[in-house]
Amino acid sequence: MNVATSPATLKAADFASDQEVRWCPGCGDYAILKAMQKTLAELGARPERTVFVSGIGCSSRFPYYMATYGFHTIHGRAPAIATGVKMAYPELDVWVVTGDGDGLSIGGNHMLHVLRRNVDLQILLFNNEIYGLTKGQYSPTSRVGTRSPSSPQGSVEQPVSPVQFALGAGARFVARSIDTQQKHLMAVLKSAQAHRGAAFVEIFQNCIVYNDDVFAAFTGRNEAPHQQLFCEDGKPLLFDGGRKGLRLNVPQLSLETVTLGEDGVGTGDVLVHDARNKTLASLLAAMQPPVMPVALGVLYDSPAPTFGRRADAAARTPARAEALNEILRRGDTWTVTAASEIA
Amino acid sequence: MNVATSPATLKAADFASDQEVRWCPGCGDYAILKAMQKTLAELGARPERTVFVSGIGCSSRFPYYMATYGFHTIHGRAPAIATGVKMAYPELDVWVVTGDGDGLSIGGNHMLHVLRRNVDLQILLFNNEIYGLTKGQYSPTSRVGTRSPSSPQGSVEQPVSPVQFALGAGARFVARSIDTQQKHLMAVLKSAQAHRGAAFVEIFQNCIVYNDDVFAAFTGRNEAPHQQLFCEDGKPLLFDGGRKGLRLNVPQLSLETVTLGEDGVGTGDVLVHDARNKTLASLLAAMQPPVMPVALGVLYDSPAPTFGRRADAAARTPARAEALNEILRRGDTWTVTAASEIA
Amino acid sequence: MNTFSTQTATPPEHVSGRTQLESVVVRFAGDSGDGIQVLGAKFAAATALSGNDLATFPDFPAEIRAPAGTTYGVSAFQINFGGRVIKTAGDAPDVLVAMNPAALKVELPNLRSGGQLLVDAGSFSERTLRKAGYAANPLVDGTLDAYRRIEIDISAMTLEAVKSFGLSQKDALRCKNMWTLGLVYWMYDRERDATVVWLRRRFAKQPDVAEANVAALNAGHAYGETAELSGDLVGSVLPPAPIAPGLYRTVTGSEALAWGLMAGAHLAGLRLFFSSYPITPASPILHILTANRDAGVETLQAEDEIAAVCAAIGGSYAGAIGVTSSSGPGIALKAEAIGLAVATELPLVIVDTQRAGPSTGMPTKTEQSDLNLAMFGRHGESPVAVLGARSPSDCFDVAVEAVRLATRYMTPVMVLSDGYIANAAQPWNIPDIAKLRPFPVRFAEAGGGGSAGGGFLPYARDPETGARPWAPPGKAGLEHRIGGIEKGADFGHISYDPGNHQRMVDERAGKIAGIAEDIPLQRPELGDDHGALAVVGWGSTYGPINRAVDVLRERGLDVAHIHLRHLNPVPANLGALLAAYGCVLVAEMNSGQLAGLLRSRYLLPAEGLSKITGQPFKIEEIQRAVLERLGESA
Amino acid sequence: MNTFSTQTATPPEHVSGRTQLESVVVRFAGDSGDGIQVLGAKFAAATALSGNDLATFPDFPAEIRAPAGTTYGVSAFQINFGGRVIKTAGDAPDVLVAMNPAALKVELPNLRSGGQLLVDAGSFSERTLRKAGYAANPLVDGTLDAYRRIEIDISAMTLEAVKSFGLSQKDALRCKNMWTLGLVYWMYDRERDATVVWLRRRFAKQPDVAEANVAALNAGHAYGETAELSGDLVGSVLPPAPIAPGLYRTVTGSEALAWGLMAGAHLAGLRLFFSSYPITPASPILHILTANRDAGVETLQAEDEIAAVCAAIGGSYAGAIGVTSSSGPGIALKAEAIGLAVATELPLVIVDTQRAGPSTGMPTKTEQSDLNLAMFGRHGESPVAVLGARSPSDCFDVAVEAVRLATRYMTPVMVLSDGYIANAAQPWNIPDIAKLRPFPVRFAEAGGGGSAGGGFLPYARDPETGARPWAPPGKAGLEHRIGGIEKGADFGHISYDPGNHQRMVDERAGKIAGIAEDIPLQRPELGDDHGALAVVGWGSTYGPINRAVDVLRERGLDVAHIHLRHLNPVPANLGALLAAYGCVLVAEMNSGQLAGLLRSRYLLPAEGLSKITGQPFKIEEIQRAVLERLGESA
Ligand SMILES: Cc1ncc(C[n+]2csc(CCOP(=O)(O)OP(=O)(O)O)c2C)c(N)n1
Ligand SMILES: Cc1ncc(C[n+]2csc(CCOP(=O)(O)OP(=O)(O)O)c2C)c(N)n1
Ligand code: SF4
Ligand code: SF4
Ligand SMILES: [Mg+2]
Ligand SMILES: [Mg+2]
Repeated sequence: MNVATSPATLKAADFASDQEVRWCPGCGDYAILKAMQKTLAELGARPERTVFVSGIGCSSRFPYYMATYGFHTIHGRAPAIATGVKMAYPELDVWVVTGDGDGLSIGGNHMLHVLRRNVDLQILLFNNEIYGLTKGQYSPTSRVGTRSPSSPQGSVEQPVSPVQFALGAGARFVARSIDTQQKHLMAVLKSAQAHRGAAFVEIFQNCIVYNDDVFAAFTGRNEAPHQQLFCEDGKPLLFDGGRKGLRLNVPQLSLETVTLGEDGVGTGDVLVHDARNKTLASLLAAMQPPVMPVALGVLYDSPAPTFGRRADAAARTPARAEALNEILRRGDTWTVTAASEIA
Repeated sequence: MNVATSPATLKAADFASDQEVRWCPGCGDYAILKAMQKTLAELGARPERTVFVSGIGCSSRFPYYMATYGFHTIHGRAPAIATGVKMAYPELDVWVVTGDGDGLSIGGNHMLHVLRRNVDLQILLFNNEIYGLTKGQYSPTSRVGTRSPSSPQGSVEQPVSPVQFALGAGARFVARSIDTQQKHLMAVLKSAQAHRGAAFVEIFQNCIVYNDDVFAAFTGRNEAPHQQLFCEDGKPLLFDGGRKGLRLNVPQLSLETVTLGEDGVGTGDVLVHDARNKTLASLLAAMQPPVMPVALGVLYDSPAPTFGRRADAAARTPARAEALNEILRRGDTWTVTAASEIA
Repeated sequence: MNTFSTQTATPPEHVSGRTQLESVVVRFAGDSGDGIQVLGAKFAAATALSGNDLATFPDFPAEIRAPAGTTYGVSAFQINFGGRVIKTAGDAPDVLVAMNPAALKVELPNLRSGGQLLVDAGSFSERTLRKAGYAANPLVDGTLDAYRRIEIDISAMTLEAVKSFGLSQKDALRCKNMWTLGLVYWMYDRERDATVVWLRRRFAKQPDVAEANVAALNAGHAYGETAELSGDLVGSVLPPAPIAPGLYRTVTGSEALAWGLMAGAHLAGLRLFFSSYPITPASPILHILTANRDAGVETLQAEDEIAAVCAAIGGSYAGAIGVTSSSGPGIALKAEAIGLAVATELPLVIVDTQRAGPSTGMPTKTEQSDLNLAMFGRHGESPVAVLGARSPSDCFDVAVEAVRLATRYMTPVMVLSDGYIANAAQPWNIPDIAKLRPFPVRFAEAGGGGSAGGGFLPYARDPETGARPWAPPGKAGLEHRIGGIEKGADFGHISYDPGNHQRMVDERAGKIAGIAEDIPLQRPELGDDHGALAVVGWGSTYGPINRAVDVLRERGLDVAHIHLRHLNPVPANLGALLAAYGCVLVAEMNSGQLAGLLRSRYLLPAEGLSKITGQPFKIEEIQRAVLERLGESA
Repeated sequence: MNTFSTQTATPPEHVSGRTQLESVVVRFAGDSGDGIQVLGAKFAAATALSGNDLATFPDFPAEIRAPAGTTYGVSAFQINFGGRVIKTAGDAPDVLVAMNPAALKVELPNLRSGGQLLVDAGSFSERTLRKAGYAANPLVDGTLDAYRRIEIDISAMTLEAVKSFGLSQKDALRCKNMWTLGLVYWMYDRERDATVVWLRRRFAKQPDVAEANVAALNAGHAYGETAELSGDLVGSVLPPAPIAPGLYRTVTGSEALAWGLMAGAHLAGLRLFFSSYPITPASPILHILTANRDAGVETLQAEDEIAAVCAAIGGSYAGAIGVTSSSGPGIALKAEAIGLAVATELPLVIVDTQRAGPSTGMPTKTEQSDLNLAMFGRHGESPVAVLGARSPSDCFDVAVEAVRLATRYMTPVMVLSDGYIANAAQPWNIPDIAKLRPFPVRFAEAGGGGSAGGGFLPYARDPETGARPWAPPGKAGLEHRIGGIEKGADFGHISYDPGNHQRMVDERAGKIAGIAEDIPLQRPELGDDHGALAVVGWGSTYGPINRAVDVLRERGLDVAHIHLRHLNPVPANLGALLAAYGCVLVAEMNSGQLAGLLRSRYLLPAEGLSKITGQPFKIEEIQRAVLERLGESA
């Protein structure tokens, strides 16, 4: 929507670029794209102030389909490039789109440091537990036993958990959602955008071609209700339509599920979510089906000073000649007069 | 000690190479070197089976001073190179020596993945919270406000905690010790060596030139007793000569210190260390003086299958010609006879 | 010359029976989902079995699975086969098989005018035409008048053929490629048996799918035999090509390269440690070697390219032959670590399957633009050996040579392949590994050569090769420390001595230069060792250059073809050889990188013939360039 | 010629008063802990103030703080100053000041025979001699007979001078360097005032330390005036050098480069975004710019070199001038990302402060071996502009030019400095920034040049420069997407079209080549534009080459000096110019990298004069090489 001015209110469609979307039919990325376009519209975001920075991967094609500014960079480096964009132009709203390979394999170091520094970005990691673009090799998030062209007998590497990694790296905002659950995803995207500092969002994304239904254990029509727990700050940690909840097992220092009404368990026994408690966030992040439900929503949100938003506007405006002249003349100087010249 | 055979029992001195040690006088690295040489001697290690792989940094000069095999590689890559060494030759006892810059700045990604894969290595991170070799810039572990050539007004970046990062990355063994506390350091090095899989050890190391006394708050003669807590599996988490201990604050889901005898607190109220409990490890890792003591010793030790130790010896011996001929002839083949030749 | 190469669109009078052809270029094109690559691969296999020589060129779309019917979703497979030795996949196709409008739209421009066109008319609808960007239907608006075309509703025919198996419409249509294959088999008189066997093995778990495909295959074949067809469709027999006797298979460059590395390790008496990070078009080498982990191979899918090369260096340090593999972007990332292998003088093989750059460029397209990177892409003075592979099967020999040089000279060796030969297939006379010349590695021994008074000298050089001893951990008495800091000669301790640095720099350079004495002198592939003009090439341009020079020589022109395998160092006689030609034309899929090296080294006015489109050279492009230089008319 | 340069060891007869010298080379050497670098820097400052021209060469040890008294812990500082324009820090010192046995051991070989030696006899003990590796005491065993030496127990003198301030023995001895400075000030008749002011500022927090140092300085000076000394010690006055009038300061290459980047950003009307990862010897640029974050500069100490260059690219994308800086190992790591800047055509400046390689090499030693890396160290066809700085002060002008080219041509520009000029200091005629020619950047405007019917064309090129429009985020109507995949001309959408790829490759190359029209023609620094021999150089070899050619021309030889600032592209007339000399000798601290480029480009038999020892060329080495070529005797 390249018009010379940006109308006050824009519709989701106004955030769609003129480029034909080229993901495989049925790819979870389509749903995320739609959710993002609707979210920006509802947030009243301005396309000229919004930038999407991505690495390389199917997921990283994302910026081409947004009618905002976009930078499809190189594999794994989006967090570093986005850090430069944000530091040089803090007023921009910068979104990083990456994948489990882009963000946690080759890009793991930049992910660690962008979170540690708490640069004010939204970082969306599309986790399909596979290298999609390169035709389906297992990734650092693939579970043990994943059969792929590079693991014909099944992968043997212990996968990393994106949210646990983010917490270990010092992230101050960690959330999780699912590609096709538009309402929930949009809510998560909005809280991420509202958070000042690095907001890390893991989105479970189905790769229909190379890793179809890998999340079925908790996204399946039948499983979903029993296997998804939505965390809301200040609300009890309930799931399964409120029938079940989480309780702290003090001696084990672990979480356990309880059924309300059964052997005297009441709402009072159920843990209440505290988005500022990192220990709770870690415990929620570690839950895995079928034993425990998958924790979705904002697991952790504890703002801290952000990086790169310079208080002094000095660095924000080009230097004046006087300032530079002054700097060059600090310290010992001396004057040579024509007298001291020799023919 | 280049002799053609390796005597049954070796003394610490036998693990010292003929090279003059070139750290600054008073550097904490000397103490770690001594502790390592004594540890290997006490373990009855064999120099020809022992390899030290390091990156670049003052700490990474370590291999030159050991009379074992040694590889001083490039900045940040020691974990990756050591992974190749171990995979190609699993019988070797491989130690990685790195620094807070080498291992967590440029080398963060390899550190993440070597821990996630659980390669059977001992990884020693000498944390002096500074870039020593390059003359003292702040590092990813430098606390906020660190003045250095690259942060004249004091650093503003939120530091990363090596042990919390390691836990987030999926490490199965995480320990911590102090350069000059030889007895404790040696005990930690021994447990690390005993652990099968990646053993991550953070060693607080004093850089006398660029970051002197940065750990004084808990290593100082007076502070040490009150500010150091030694974790031992199965033992109560006591410190300050047993006068104080740790208790779980259930509502806060956090740790708090209690004084035995005061308002009815008895030994029974003190948490007992469970090295297999990751949540407890995270809580211990997060403790910081002066509010809480620093947790030392083995915070977490929960073995899991290691990577790269192939069951089948097949990959361990060069391929036979027959095997290769068979592989080349799989699938469709056809024979061209002299008949089908054309002059 | 054959009936297909007539320049007129008017069909020749009908000939009953089949005509004899020397060679034919057929291009199959359709939707990514149409199974074009399988169709092509099977036809190639059957064609090879029939005794023809052949070369193939799979042309993938960039997207994994572009929406059906889009032009950017078109997948193509070209094959050139015939009764003579085939060097390339051919220039313009003689026959185009288009499975949908998009395929026709994209591929028609490549078809020879007067060429033959086989289209699935059933796939042409209002909707699919629009998707392909056709305003009007090309089947009716005269667009195709310049071609001899056959329109068959292959979709309907296929559905009809398989309806008894009760597949879903979607699955049933998946058999279109087999129906088409059956028809093409009939056109060129191919055997179906191997394909039937393969189908039943492939779909062992879904017998009905297997049988449906078999039925489609047979139906397509039957259609050819029975249907009332214009003479144009009548296929042709091609005599077997003059091929050396032996056991053959088809092989892609990726397969040959992976197997060559395994063979090289075997000949050196070493285990192979292969470490890589996936990237197009290099990934298949990782896949193939991983599938062979039970044959002296250990593989690691590293977290990134830097870790991949570092792990490989660690593998070499520990006594295996460390190998890493990638394409341009990943090779660039390995530069610093390769420098470590140069400084520590450890063996290492780096395989670069080149693709179109710069940056991400065009990952599925081919190019030769990493030669300078291989030569100079490291800081400091860090020479390495560089080899280039000319064809799919040549990848095997080059990989073996790479392992030989890396272990004999204790140096990194860069192997340059590219996306074209990596995916292309070729018949290959399978070697007997037991008959290849071994080059066993001797590790350092305590008190052995590299020792002085008990002390081990990790940098004492072999007087003949200039290589330092290789002493993996494990041996008592050889404990030593190495690293990337400059080392004193012999003992290898850290040294900042000016004279020592100069000496070590010179010795590292001399070691690589010395390889020139250990490789064959350069001989022309075609033509005399002197003459009017020599076309010089390296890597995958071998086919088009060789064919072009062949044709030109048939026309009586004094042209030679010189093709380099060893790019650093080059054969000792290269300068003298090149000086013996009136004109030296260097054909490369880059801006003239080899030309620049030759000019610098020999002060020889080598001219570059450059093509940077992501596509291989056409024979005809090289011919034209040569004719221009010789002042002849095409 | 001066009394110091006599070739005999026998002292000249005593002359009362001071002799006139043209130039003197003094080398200070001592333990890392002795404060040698401060001593040298202060003497340089005072010397500059006296009106002499000068050049310095700080020679750091590799270790941070090697154990006291070890040879590898020796720190040295050399200064060449005099009454003529000084181009280098000099070859062999005329005067050596050795603060301990280790310093004597390491540095004595450099001292001219007959040169003057000043040693702290107080530092010579059984223990320190052993530490330095002396079997016998050189002060007594005749080792020093070939030199005119003065032995003073500087340690004792210093302790005596400061005892009233009650410092610890350790702190008191720290004043040795000031005592020595005082003595040397007296030798060359320098003013102490500025130093006293500096000491009091430096130790503001420890007044007694400040005063102790002042006392030591004065005591050393007094010693010179009063003590009974052999005439040899009697210093000498040097007349002021013929220097253009103006306001001066001493500047190191690192300072000049950092300030030049700031000035360049100012002239472009941009903010400077600098992102780097520490590495020797490049770190000072990061330190200096970080200290100036209040002057239009934003800096980031990145987690590694890849992040550093990527953040800089992000900064440029967002509308600042992005700059990154490193040395060889780090520059190699940036290769892939630089390719992204090439493909997306964003301005970027990459500063490579070269050091001795390969791999970790010798971090504190200098070299010019990254030229090939700068030219060719990326995958694919990815040309960038390359500049070389010749001296500390030249770093300023080169940095300004780098920003000009990067922004005007929307391209990465590689700036080559090295460890020698980065640390060396030189008097500098401070420019008035307000008087420099600005080159303001014009960002794209909605509906402006780059637009077609409302739609913005991010790849529509400026007809004059070939640059694409720069459209940082923030402007409505210019929203667009860029990336590393090949882009269609004009709209910049992803394109796999063969013709488009060839076009974009050609346009990117043409844009860089076109810079040749925008830079001055090449002129010789010395000599005529034709002649018997031209010594060609680039970067920090400027000093020794220029001085050598100067001397040779005084001897009447027809030699010229040509020094390149623009290495890619080179000035348009370079080929013709070089062709006008009988012999072209390219002096480089590498294996002949520029020589290779010139040979390839011009088919010109350029000869390389190569030195790869980690040390700068000596004037005399270049003279000898030229004389050999001209068949003259030295
Ligand atoms: C430097 C470099 N290395 C490797 C590649 C090849 N490559 C492209 S995307 C990718 C992984 C993609 O996986 P992920 O990040 O999970 O994205 P997805 O495709 O699954 O969405 C790889 C290995 C590359 N383009 N560049
Ligand atoms: C690729 C590369 N980048 C940067 C450097 C410079 N460098 C060497 S060591 C180092 C950091 C050292 O810090 P740390 O790892 O904490 O080790 P320490 O010296 O503190 O023991 C740096 C930045 C290098 N040698 N190579
Ligand atoms: S390969 Fe998977 S992730 Fe990539 S576009 Fe297709 S479905 Fe989506
Ligand atoms: S700089 Fe610091 S860490 Fe390095 S050797 Fe000196 S004291 Fe140790
Ligand atoms: Mg993925
Ligand atoms: Mg450190």
